[in-house]
Amino acid sequence: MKRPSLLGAAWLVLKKDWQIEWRTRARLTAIIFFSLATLLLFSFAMGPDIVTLRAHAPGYLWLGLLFASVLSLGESFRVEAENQALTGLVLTPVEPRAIFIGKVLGNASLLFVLSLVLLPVAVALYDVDLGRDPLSLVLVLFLGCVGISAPGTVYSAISANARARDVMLPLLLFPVLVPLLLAAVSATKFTLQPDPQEQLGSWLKLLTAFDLIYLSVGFLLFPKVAEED
Amino acid sequence: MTPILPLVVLALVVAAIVGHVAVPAVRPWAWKAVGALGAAMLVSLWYFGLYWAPPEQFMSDVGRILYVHVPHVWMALLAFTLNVGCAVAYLMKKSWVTDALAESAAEVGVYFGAVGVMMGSIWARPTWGVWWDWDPRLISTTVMLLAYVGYLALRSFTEDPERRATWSAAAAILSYVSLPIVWFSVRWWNSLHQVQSNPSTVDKPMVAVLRWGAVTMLCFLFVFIVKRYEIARSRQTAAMELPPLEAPRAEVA
Amino acid sequence: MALALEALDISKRFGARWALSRLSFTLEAGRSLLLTGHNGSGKTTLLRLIATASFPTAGVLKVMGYHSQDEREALRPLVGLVSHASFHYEDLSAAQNLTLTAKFLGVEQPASVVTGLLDRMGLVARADSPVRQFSAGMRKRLAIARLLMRAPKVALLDEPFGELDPAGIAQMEGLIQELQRQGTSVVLATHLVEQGQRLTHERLHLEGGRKVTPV
Amino acid sequence: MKPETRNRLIAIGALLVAASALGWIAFGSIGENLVYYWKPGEMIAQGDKAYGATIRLGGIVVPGSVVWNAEHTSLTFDVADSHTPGAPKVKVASGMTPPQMFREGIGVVVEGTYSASGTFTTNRLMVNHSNEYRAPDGGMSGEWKDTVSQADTK
Repeated sequence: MKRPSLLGAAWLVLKKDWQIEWRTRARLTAIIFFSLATLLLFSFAMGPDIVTLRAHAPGYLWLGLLFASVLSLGESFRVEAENQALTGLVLTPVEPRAIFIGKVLGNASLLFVLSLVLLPVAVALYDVDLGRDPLSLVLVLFLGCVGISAPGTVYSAISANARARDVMLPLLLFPVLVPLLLAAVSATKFTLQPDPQEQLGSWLKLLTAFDLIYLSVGFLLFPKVAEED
Repeated sequence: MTPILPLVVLALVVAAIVGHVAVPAVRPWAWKAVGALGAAMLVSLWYFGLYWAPPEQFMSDVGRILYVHVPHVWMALLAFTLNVGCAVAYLMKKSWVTDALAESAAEVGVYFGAVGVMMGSIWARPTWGVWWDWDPRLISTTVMLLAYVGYLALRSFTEDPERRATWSAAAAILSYVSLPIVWFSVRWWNSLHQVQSNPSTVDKPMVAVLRWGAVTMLCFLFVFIVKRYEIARSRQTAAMELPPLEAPRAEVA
Repeated sequence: MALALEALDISKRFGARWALSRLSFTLEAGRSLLLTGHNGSGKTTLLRLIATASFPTAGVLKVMGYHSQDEREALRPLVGLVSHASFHYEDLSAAQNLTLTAKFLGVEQPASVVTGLLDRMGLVARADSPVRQFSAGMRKRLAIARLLMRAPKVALLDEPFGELDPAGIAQMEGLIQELQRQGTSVVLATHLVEQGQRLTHERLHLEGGRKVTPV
Repeated sequence: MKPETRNRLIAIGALLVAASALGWIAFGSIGENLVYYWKPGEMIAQGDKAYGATIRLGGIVVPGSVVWNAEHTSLTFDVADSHTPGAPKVKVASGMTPPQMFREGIGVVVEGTYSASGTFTTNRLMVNHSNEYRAPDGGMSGEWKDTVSQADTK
């Protein structure tokens, strides 16, 4: 019997999350409609001024994603808490760090799909121009989704077993994500609007650095919270 | 020299707290002595800050809030650094001492930080014309406070002591790691608002009073943390004692 | 003779309550243990400690000679737990759940192993239905299939007879005896004392988290 | 390799990644790019490229150019490259109440758009309010330093 390596096990965890998602499709559908509603609410709240809407579109887009991510992260660990499946994985045994990598990628991929779905909606509601630099835009979205998922996975593993879990997750997660959001909003802005001073590259580097920090710290911390003492 | 100074102060605070915790003989009186010193320094700080120091050239008397506002935020930063140190120590080797110290440091840090931000807001009103502004320092300090409020909420919502200790240690590390990132990122996001002051950009008498204020607050920081630590320990020990070897009679019957 | 279990003054606290208090006992490898006691007496907690799902607050627990906390990575492949929490993903089918475990364990030819186990536990007809639609008895069968795949040295069974039909109970007894023939130490927690004593060598009775002599 | 050694190596590796990324943010050159701004002369030299896009403009508020509207809620002023008379300058219209430190001769950075009509419209005005705390008779009373360039070098 040859046990899978760290990355092999992570791949199995990721595939398992995709399988669950594919079988129910409930989570993706729910968060798509939730974030659609959020984006619509922003446009209602801001009124019909299309110039303001277009200028603030990156912010609304990321807030929509952030709110949806709380639901999606919570659900991702509700699945693991049901029947104590996460404990089952740890006892199989699967290395907790492999679970972390797999769960982060699973959550990030779901958010990334969501963000791609939201792009045409942003065109319709806020009249943004996607054609300017689509590749960089997709890269920004991807880096941002990974950045939300890395601390999100640690915190939702904690809050899935805590009292008042629905309050705990955003309370813990949002402050930590502030810098990532600032960077993601700015980077998105410069892919949707002209960027004569060429700031996009720096924001992308910054997003990459944030992702690296969150991923490595989460990687170190997750084993501590995944196992009961 | 400036970059090392906070570390030296941190080391002194840690040494003082460890000494207070470790040496039973000093426990009854040391905190009282430091508290009395702090109170005396506070009284003289009123004199130095309000009369002795010159008014600031543009903000006149309003600028005097500097002498309490800045030390408060410094103390918050010190306390949070102590907190993360304890969190790392706890994860490396479990100990109820570091857990209790982490809890008290975080709570005292939130107190100092909240008061510091409030004073900053009061200062902002006459100088900037608004209570609140998109300022890197305001945003980063507030985000820091929110992160630690979340930390304290997590602690109070978790009943099992082991889980509470482990989970909150993880939350403490993530919050602390995000601090420098928040600080740098909001700086760039709003950019160029201001650069850090250092002794060469502040007049000498003002530096002196500021340092006086910082030492005053250090005394209070020490007393608060030490007393809060004792409370945390006494709450723990009730739960920490092992059950008796033989079952109490009522339990068997 | 090597020891399968060695508990040295172990205690486990949840919040302010002691679920297990100052427990010491040993079990020789290959022998089986019956765990009895009322609801809330600490049986499940003890099984979870042995399975390394949780660790003692105080004291040392050794399973197959390994320290349950410090050497848990080496220990985990050797123990298997069938508990109230079935460890299954509700939205995956029975076959998917087992295949997942098989792949994590590195079983060769997982597909045929899984089919064989499902057949043995009488679940082949429902292999592709999600676990969410399973009855309690079917879940238990699936959990046992998972245990058999792991081929543990120490098998921990928490109320294995509950929720099973008479045929299932007979099969369960057969499986326990088969495990014992393979040299596995079975720790059996059940309220059915007579049935349990027939299947095991020793008995540990818990009351309020303490080891007591059964009355 | 023993599993414990391997685990420890992985952990140290992750720690190194985190530390170097943090160092990259703190001491790398990413940040300096992000506080980048054009001086009026540079912006004018860009020609059409500068029109319509959100850009940052930094310079000195030209003394005597500050004009408030009747309600004192918006203002226009000129921003010049430097204190030198005749330096390139741009008219800025701000819809934001400026910070109290705002005054003639001070360094400012504004974020907004430049239009072909020659007016820079901004809703974000940042005064380079200095990090200095001085008594009124202290070294630099009355005379403003070029704080923009000072912050730039920081």
